[in-house]
Amino acid sequence: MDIEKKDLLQLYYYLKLTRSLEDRITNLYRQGKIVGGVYTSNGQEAIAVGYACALEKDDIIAPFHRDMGAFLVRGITPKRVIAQYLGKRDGPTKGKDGNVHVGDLKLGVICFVSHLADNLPVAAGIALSFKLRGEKRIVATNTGDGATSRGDFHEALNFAAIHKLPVVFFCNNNQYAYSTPLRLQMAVKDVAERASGYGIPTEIVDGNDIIAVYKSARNAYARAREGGGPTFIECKTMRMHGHSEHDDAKYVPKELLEEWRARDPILRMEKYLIGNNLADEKVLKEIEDKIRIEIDEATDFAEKSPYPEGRETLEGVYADPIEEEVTVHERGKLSGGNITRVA
Amino acid sequence: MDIEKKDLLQLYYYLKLTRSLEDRITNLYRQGKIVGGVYTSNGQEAIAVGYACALEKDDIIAPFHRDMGAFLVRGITPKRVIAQYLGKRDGPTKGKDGNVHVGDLKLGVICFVSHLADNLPVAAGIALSFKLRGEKRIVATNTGDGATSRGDFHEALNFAAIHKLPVVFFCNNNQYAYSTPLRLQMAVKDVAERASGYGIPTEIVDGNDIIAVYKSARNAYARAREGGGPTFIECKTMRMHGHSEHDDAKYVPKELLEEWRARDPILRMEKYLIGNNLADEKVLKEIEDKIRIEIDEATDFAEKSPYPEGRETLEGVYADPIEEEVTVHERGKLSGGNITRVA
Amino acid sequence: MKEVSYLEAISQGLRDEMRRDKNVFILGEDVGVYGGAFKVTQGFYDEFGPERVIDTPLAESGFTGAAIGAALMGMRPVVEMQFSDFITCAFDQIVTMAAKSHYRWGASVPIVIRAPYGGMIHGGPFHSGCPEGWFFQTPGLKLVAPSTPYDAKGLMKAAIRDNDPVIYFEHKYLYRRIKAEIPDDDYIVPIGRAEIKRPGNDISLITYGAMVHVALDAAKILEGEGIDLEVIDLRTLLPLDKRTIFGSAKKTNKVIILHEASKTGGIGAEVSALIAEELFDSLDGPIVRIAAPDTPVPFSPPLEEFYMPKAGDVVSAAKRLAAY
Amino acid sequence: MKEVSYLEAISQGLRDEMRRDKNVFILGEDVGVYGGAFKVTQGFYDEFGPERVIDTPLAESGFTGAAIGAALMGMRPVVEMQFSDFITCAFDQIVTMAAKSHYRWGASVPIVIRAPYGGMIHGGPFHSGCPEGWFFQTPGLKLVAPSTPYDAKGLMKAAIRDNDPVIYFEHKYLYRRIKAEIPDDDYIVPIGRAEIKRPGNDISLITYGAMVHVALDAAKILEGEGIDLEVIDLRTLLPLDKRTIFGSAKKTNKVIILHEASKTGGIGAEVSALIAEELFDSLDGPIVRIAAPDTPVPFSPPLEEFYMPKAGDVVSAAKRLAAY
Ligand SMILES: Cc1ncc(C[n+]2csc(CCOP(=O)(O)OP(=O)(O)O)c2C)c(N)n1
Ligand SMILES: Cc1ncc(C[n+]2csc(CCOP(=O)(O)OP(=O)(O)O)c2C)c(N)n1
Ligand SMILES: [Mg+2]
Ligand SMILES: [Mg+2]
Repeated sequence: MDIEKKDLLQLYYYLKLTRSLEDRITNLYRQGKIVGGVYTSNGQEAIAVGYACALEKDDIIAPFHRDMGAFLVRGITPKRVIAQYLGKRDGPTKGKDGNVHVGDLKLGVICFVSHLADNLPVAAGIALSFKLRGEKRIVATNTGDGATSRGDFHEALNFAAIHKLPVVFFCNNNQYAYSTPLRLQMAVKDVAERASGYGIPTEIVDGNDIIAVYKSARNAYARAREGGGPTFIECKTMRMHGHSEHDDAKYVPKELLEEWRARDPILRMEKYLIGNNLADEKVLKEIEDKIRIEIDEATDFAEKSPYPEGRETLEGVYADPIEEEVTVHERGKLSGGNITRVA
Repeated sequence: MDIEKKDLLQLYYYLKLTRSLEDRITNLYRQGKIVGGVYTSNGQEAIAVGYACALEKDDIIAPFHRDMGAFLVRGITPKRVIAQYLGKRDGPTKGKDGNVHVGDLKLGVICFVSHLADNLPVAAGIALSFKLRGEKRIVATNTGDGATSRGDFHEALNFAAIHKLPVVFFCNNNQYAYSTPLRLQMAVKDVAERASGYGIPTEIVDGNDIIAVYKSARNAYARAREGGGPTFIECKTMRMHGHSEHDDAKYVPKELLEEWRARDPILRMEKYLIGNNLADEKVLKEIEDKIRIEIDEATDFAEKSPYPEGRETLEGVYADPIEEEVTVHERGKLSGGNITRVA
Repeated sequence: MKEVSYLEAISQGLRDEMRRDKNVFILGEDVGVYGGAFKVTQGFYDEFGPERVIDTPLAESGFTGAAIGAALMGMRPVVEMQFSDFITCAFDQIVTMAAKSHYRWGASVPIVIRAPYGGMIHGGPFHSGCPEGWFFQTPGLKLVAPSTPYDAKGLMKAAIRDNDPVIYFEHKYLYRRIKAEIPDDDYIVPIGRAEIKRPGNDISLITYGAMVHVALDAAKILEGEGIDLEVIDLRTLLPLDKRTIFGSAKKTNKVIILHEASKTGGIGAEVSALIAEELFDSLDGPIVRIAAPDTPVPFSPPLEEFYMPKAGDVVSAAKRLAAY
Repeated sequence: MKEVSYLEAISQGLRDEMRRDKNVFILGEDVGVYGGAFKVTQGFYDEFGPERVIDTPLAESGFTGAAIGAALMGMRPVVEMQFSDFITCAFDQIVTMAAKSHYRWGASVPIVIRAPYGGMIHGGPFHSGCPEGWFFQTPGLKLVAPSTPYDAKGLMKAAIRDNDPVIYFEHKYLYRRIKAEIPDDDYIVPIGRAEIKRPGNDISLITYGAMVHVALDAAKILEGEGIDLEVIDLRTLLPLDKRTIFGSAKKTNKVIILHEASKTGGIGAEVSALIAEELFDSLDGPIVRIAAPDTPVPFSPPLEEFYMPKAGDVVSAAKRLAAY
């Protein structure tokens, strides 16, 4: 599969945008401006950007908490992301929820819930709806290595496998679940081994190689779209920051970080672009500049965005709220009298 | 591994006892004497009897609803079983629970809850306690094919694998979960494939061959006892009755039943014993007669056993009930006043 | 108008909606070829095919989550719990994923979860439960619990058309024990509306589910004693129909609440608290609750009999209260 | 006596019990090397080793079930939920397996589940919840919720020594915000006993958790208004200490119930209903409930601020009630 130059540059753009946006958010966090915690995908951006760029417009993502790149690719703007992190009304959840709990149905982004792996059965159900309606759409969903230990992972993959649903399960294997290393999460070497137990084809890719991620995604999507059923794609990577920005991650061996720093997905993509004459320093500089402006503007926008007002707390619990007063009762007479008891 | 004659005869005895007891319960059900539903292990007795006979006295079982044979082997008498089915006070749950929800800690039998697969994490935890205390005891737990689709299956096997716990997971694969055939439960051929995803050694045995079940169990137990960790043993069999006795199981193809009827575990064991000169018709007849008397007596006992009294409903909710009145308050003075607020 | 059982009324509501709206589909254990453990979906598989009547693996969290996903895409899935007791296995998906979705990001989750519940069928601790209380402190959910064939059909249709997640508690004891003539045609019983099943002037009895019939029995006995019981069937448990509850309590000034679920933390506590807070000045006597004791549901007939609230309990409570 | 924070008091209770009884062990996510998300178990891994401080996989149902199994064998496991919100994933094991065990077959399940709960930490809908209400209608469970360092340590010890499953709700907001001198030595706060945190004569305010401090603030303000508030800290939510509740209500004849959890179906409803049923004749005014509104916990500061019950709410309710 050949990837066109413009697509490669797009991959690069989103990698950079993701890194820069999250760096900005981390900065704002250090300045005490962020509400709550900050979870970044630093060093792992290639996974989210790669799988999201490989999708079609009508497809859906059911992401997890290290998928900033996928939000951006789907069209959730840096403005809205920062507004969300600041608890402002212009965030996708209008201040009701925070940080990476970003969702927008019009953009095909399912809003992540904290409860890890809960998104997987939901993704399977979305895929089921496509199958039932005969639509050629697919779902991409992502999860951490740790979250694959949850029962919902099992129930979702099994269901998707039985019904050959058009869903592709990604796993961001960044080797830690908070402080817990892989060997305390599972007794197998690769998360992918878990998926084989469902009869789902699996693949293991270098999650820091965006081109590899993108290609694997394209293949799996094509198969899913044609009725070939789900695929599980394990993307090996490394969490380069703490679990969230308050965590210094002392429990991670320094050498491991060093090893992976050398494999940074952005540096790698830059080398690739330059090495293959697809871009030069100037082009990359232009992209960087453009992104800096975009993020400055977004920060500005978000900081100026109003907070929701206290009373908005009460809004939106129900899609169909029940009016306190009714005008017409549904029936003139009582049903109590007409009942026959059989036993 | 050679099995001694007396052990082989014991296996046969429990096979017969299980079949006869369940047949009696089915009869009582048809006479309208049973409270609630009846679930039998008809045609599948070799699994429960086999795995239970292979255990040591101090081991524990965390059984499921087709494990009558294991109850009996552990020493839960036919008297108590029938009393349980009749809702009598002499049942192991004193009428609080019914049918196969039989448990007795002194006999090492964990009381089954209806929620399928819930017993699996519990079994893992029991094994964990043995490991923590350095006891050479093990746990055997059993589950249906259908129940392996539940998240608790996944979470339990994974936990057991990580900590190399002394637990052996059996699966009674009787090809149906209520009316649902295997192909709607999973997209793999063998349930055992699921277990490999956890790094647990698996084995597939003919669940209607009690000698095979017994031998596999012995091997797995020995390994577990020596710190070798869990094993998953899939026992292929067929559910010969309906899901419960009210179910005519029209959804099961006749040929499938015929095929498996020919493989009945009891007939097979009889042939084996006679063919190897371990018993003759007379010995078998003696066993049968002994069992008939035992079950007649048990039926009689259970029918005469008193019901619990209504007020017993209120007993035993808590192990440590809270007395309504206290004499000494734990402290003379109030703590409200001494508190410092930091923020 | 044809006389149908409570169970047939549920089926009818479900079948009608599936015919009316191709987005409606069913999933659960043994709902297809077998027609469901209680045969509510009997014949559905033949009529609507395996794509709209899906036999799931034994995995309540998984298939509830799948229903939520499909609902987010505009489908209207109806999930069957084989027994409502097993809904504990799907608890997380319901309260985490479905209930909070619209509040958080404006995405509605129009699922219906059918939950066959309740006792007196000798089901023991795991097949007799009344789990409605576990879901009651969950803003974003709606809970309904019909007591008659009319309401069963009308609430099923309303639940399926509603854009919020609805748990539909259908009482197993009533399935084949209650019949009534109900309209063949399309009608709904709106969610959020209680109904006065028997008007009365002396005491308001507020209840739902199978206990409605226990209350009506008690009302008949009390007639003989000169006590005129008003029987209110909540029908919708969440959100509660305060208007009907308050209207009745204001009229009679005396309230009994009756439910089959165990007493502590039951829905009756909320009904009582609402009245004690907002209608204190109208009250002429204590707010009485009649409920099962705080134990699991026991199996053996004498225990279960003891456990269940009975018409006699209502009668004696009403007499005591009338004396106030 | 040393001044320790609420969090240190929890740790102390836990550590003491682990030293005292080798059957006590801890399991949960990141409780080992990391010392827990809130550092409650900091240093435990070094002192007790990986066998007694177990970092589990991310699988709440699995490790809760494992704890139950170990408890059945006589161990005394303490399970940490990283945030109490995630307890929904273990709901089934808790209510199905643990809560009903002793009733059904006499096998006790001495587990403690630590559930860091509550808001005002900008945690949003999934890190701020008060899930106690979801477990309240579950006979066989015990629920405790300390509000002070003294109670935190004493209830932890009592919970670990108790033979029933106990959910220990520790309020995250209090962790480092409340300090008090507490005894170094061994003491317990018995399960099932409320405490009057401030005696008063005019109105009984019944509450628990972080709201105890809100109530004490309100009491101070009300002193200036000549209203003498009695503040009762439930400490144990299940089973409720009726004796203390009733004793106070009988004295003051006026009751306010305050909790952080959303109003409908909260524990306050049960407290109110108990009083409305058993002490009606003693009441001089409506039973008032102050609680969060019926919504998920919102994230943004102005929303969360609006959401949380405040001392001002208590003050105005108390003034209205005093006028009765
Ligand atoms: C059900 C559940 N339990 C616990 C948590 C708390 N928690 C948040 S992130 C995390 C670790 C996740 O690890 P992993 O799945 O590998 O994702 P990563 O953060 O490493 O990308 C934990 C334990 C949660 N969010 N959900
Ligand atoms: C969690 C849960 N969901 C549903 C049920 C209802 N149910 C009881 S037995 C059964 C089928 C079980 O199939 P399997 O595990 O294969 O065991 P088998 O009965 O075939 O031996 C079902 C669905 C249950 N008991 N528990
Ligand atoms: Mg990870
Ligand atoms: Mg089966």
